[in-house]
Amino acid sequence: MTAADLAFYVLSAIAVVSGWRVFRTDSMVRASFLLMLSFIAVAAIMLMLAAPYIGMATVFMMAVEMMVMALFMVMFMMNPAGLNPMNMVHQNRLSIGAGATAFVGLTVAVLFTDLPHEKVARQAPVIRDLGHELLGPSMLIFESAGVTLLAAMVASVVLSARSGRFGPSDEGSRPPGLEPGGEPAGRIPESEQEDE
Amino acid sequence: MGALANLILAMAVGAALLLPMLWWPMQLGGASGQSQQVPFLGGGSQSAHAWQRFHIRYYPMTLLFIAFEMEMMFMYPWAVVYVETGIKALAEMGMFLSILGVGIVYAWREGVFRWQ
Amino acid sequence: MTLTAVLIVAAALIGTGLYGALSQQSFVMLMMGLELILNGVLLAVIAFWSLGVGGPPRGQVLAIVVMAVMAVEMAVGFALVTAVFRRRQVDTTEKLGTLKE
Amino acid sequence: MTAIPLVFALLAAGIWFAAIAERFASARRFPSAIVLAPLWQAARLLSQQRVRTEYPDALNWALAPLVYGALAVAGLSVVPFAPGLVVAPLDTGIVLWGACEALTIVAVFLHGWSANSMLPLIGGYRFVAIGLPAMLLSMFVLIAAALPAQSLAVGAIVESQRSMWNMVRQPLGLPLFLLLGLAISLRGPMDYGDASDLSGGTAAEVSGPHRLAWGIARLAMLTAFAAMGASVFLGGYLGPWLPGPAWLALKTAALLLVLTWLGCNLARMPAPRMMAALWLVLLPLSFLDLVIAGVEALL
Repeated sequence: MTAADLAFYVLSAIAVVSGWRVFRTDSMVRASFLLMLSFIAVAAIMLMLAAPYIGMATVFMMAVEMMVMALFMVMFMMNPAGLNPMNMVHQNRLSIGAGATAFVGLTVAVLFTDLPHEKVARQAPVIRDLGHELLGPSMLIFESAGVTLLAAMVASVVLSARSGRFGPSDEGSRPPGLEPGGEPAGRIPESEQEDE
Repeated sequence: MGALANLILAMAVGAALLLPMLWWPMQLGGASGQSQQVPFLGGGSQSAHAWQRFHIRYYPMTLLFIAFEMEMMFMYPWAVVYVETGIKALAEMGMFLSILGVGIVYAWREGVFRWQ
Repeated sequence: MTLTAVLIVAAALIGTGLYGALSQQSFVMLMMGLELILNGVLLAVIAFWSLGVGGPPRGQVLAIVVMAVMAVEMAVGFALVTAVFRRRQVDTTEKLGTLKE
Repeated sequence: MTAIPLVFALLAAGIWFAAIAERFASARRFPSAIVLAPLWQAARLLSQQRVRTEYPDALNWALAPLVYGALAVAGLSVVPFAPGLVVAPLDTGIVLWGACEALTIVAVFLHGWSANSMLPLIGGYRFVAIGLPAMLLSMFVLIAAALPAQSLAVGAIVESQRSMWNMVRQPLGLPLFLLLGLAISLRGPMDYGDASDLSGGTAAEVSGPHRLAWGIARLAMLTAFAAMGASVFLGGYLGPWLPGPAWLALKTAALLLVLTWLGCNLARMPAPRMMAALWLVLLPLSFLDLVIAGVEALL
C-alpha cells in the first residue's frame, strides 16, 4: 500500500464518518461544521485525483456555505447548542433502510459494471483546458449559469427579505387610495374580509 | 502530491507550536471558581442563555452572497486563459458580471443591505 | 486508489445523505442531507473524469454545474424556509400540513 | 521542504515586528523597553490565571486558535521566497489563499460561538457579516493580479512583475487587499470580531495562555497576509543587490508597518453601514480594478 492509498483511506473515512455524525450530534453548529469537514475531506481526495482547481475551489465554496448553514441552524433550531439532548427524526427505520439500500445498490452497480479505465495525463494543463472550455464550447452553460444565479438571487431576496421598498413584506401590499388618504383601490384582501 | 504533503506538514507544525499554550500547566492565582464562570456582560447579569435562537439581522445578505460567490468558480479558470483568448474573454466575463450585478442592484433596492 | 474504490466512497456518502434527508424533521437538517448527497455526486463525477474517461474538460464543467446546483439549492431553500417560518412559525416538515389533501 | 524553516522564521520575525509596531503606533513614542515588551507580555499571559465560562464548547474553543494559526501557515506556504524556494508550489496558489480566508471566517466564528457568552457571540456574528463580502473583494483583486501572469500560482504572479509592479499597474488592487488584511486579522477599522466595544469580542472570555495563542495566531495571519500582499502587488522576492528572501522580508515589513498604522489610526464604521459600503462601493471598485487589469493585460 502506497502513501497515496493510505491517505485516500484516511480521507474517505473522515468524509463518511463526519457525514454520518452530522445527523447524530446534538449541537447544530457542530453539525454544520462536521458537514464542512466531510466536504473538505472529499476536496482533498479530489486534489489527489489530479483535479487541483475543483478540489481547492470546493474548500472555499463549502466553507462559506456551511458558515451560512450554521447561521441558519442557530436561527431555526430551538436548541442550537444541543445543551439538552434531543431527537428530531421521523420514519427512522424507513430512512435507514433507504440509505442502506441506496448504498448497497450503488456499490453492486459499481462492482458489476465494466468501468472505463483511462486516466488523466499526469501533467495535463487541466485548469487551462477548463478555461478554454468555458469560454469556447461551453460558453452557453457558462452564461446560462449566470442567468440561473441571477434568478436564485432574485428568488432568495423576494422570499427572505422582510423590508421591501414598500414597507414590511409580510403585511401584504395595499394599493394607494383613489383620492388622497381614501380607501385602498381594488379588491379587499381575504384576511380583512373575514373581519367584517 | 509532494506539494500537498509539504503543505499539510507545515500546517501541522504551525498547529503543534500553538498547542502547548492551550494545555499550559503553569498558572498563578489558583483555580477559577464558580463566580468567575459567569459570562462577562460589562456589569450586567445574565437573563437568558447565550446559545439561544438568534435572529441575525443580515440573513438575506448571506443568501445573496452564496448565489453571488458561485461566480468565483468560473472566474479563476477564466483568468488563466484570459490573455490567450483576448477581447472575447473580456466581453463574456463582462456580460456574466453585469448579469449578476443586476441581482446586486435589485437586492439593494429591496433593502437587503440594511440590517432588518 | 482505483475508480471502484472512489465510487464506493461516493456511494457511501450518497447513502448517508439519503438517510439524513429522509429521517430529519427539521428543514435545515433535511437540507444538510441533500448537500451530502450532492457531495457524493461531486466525488463520483470527478472520479470518473480523472480515472475513467481520461480528463476531458467537459467533466470539470459538469462538476462546476453540480456545485452551482448546490449553491442555488441552498440560497433558494433557506429563503423558502425563512418565508415559511415567518408566515407560520413552523420549522419542521410535519407541522407544515396545509399542502396535504 | 527546505522552505518550511524559512516560513516559520518569517512568521516569528513578523509576529515580533508587528507586535512592536502596534505598540509604537498606539503609543506614538518609542519607550526604551519596547523591543522586549512582546516577550514580557507573553510571559505574563503564560502565568496568568485561566478563566473559563460555564459549559463552553470546549473542543471548538481550543480548535479555533489552532485552525487560525494553521491557516496563516498554509497561506504563507504558497508564497515563494526565491525562484523555486517555496513550501508548496501549487498551480492554484491564490485559490488556496481564498480557501484560507473562507476558513478563517469559520475559525473566528467558532471562537466567538464556543465561549457560551453573549459578547463573543455578537463579535462572531458581526465578523461573519463583514468577513463574507470582504472576502469577495480580495478574490477579485487577486484574480486581477493573475490576469497578466496567465496563471493562478503565486510564483508566476511574482515573475510577471519583472518589468513593473502590480501596485503600479493595478493601483486599486493593493488598497482593497489591505482592507481585507485588516478584516481577517481582526484589527483597526475592520475589527468587527474582536472589537473593544464588545470588550474584546470573540476574545472577551479567554485569558492567560489561551489569549496568548489567539493573539499569536492573529499576528501570524497579519504577517502571512503582508507577505502575500508583498508578493502579489510589490514584486515579492524581485529586487536588485539583495537575495530574494531579504527582499521579501523587507517588503513584508513595510506592509506590516502600513497595516498597523492604518489599524491604529482609522475609525470604525457601524457594521451595517460597513456591510452596505462593501457591497455597494468597494465591490464595484474591485470590478473597476478587474477592468483596468484586463485592458492593461491586452494592450
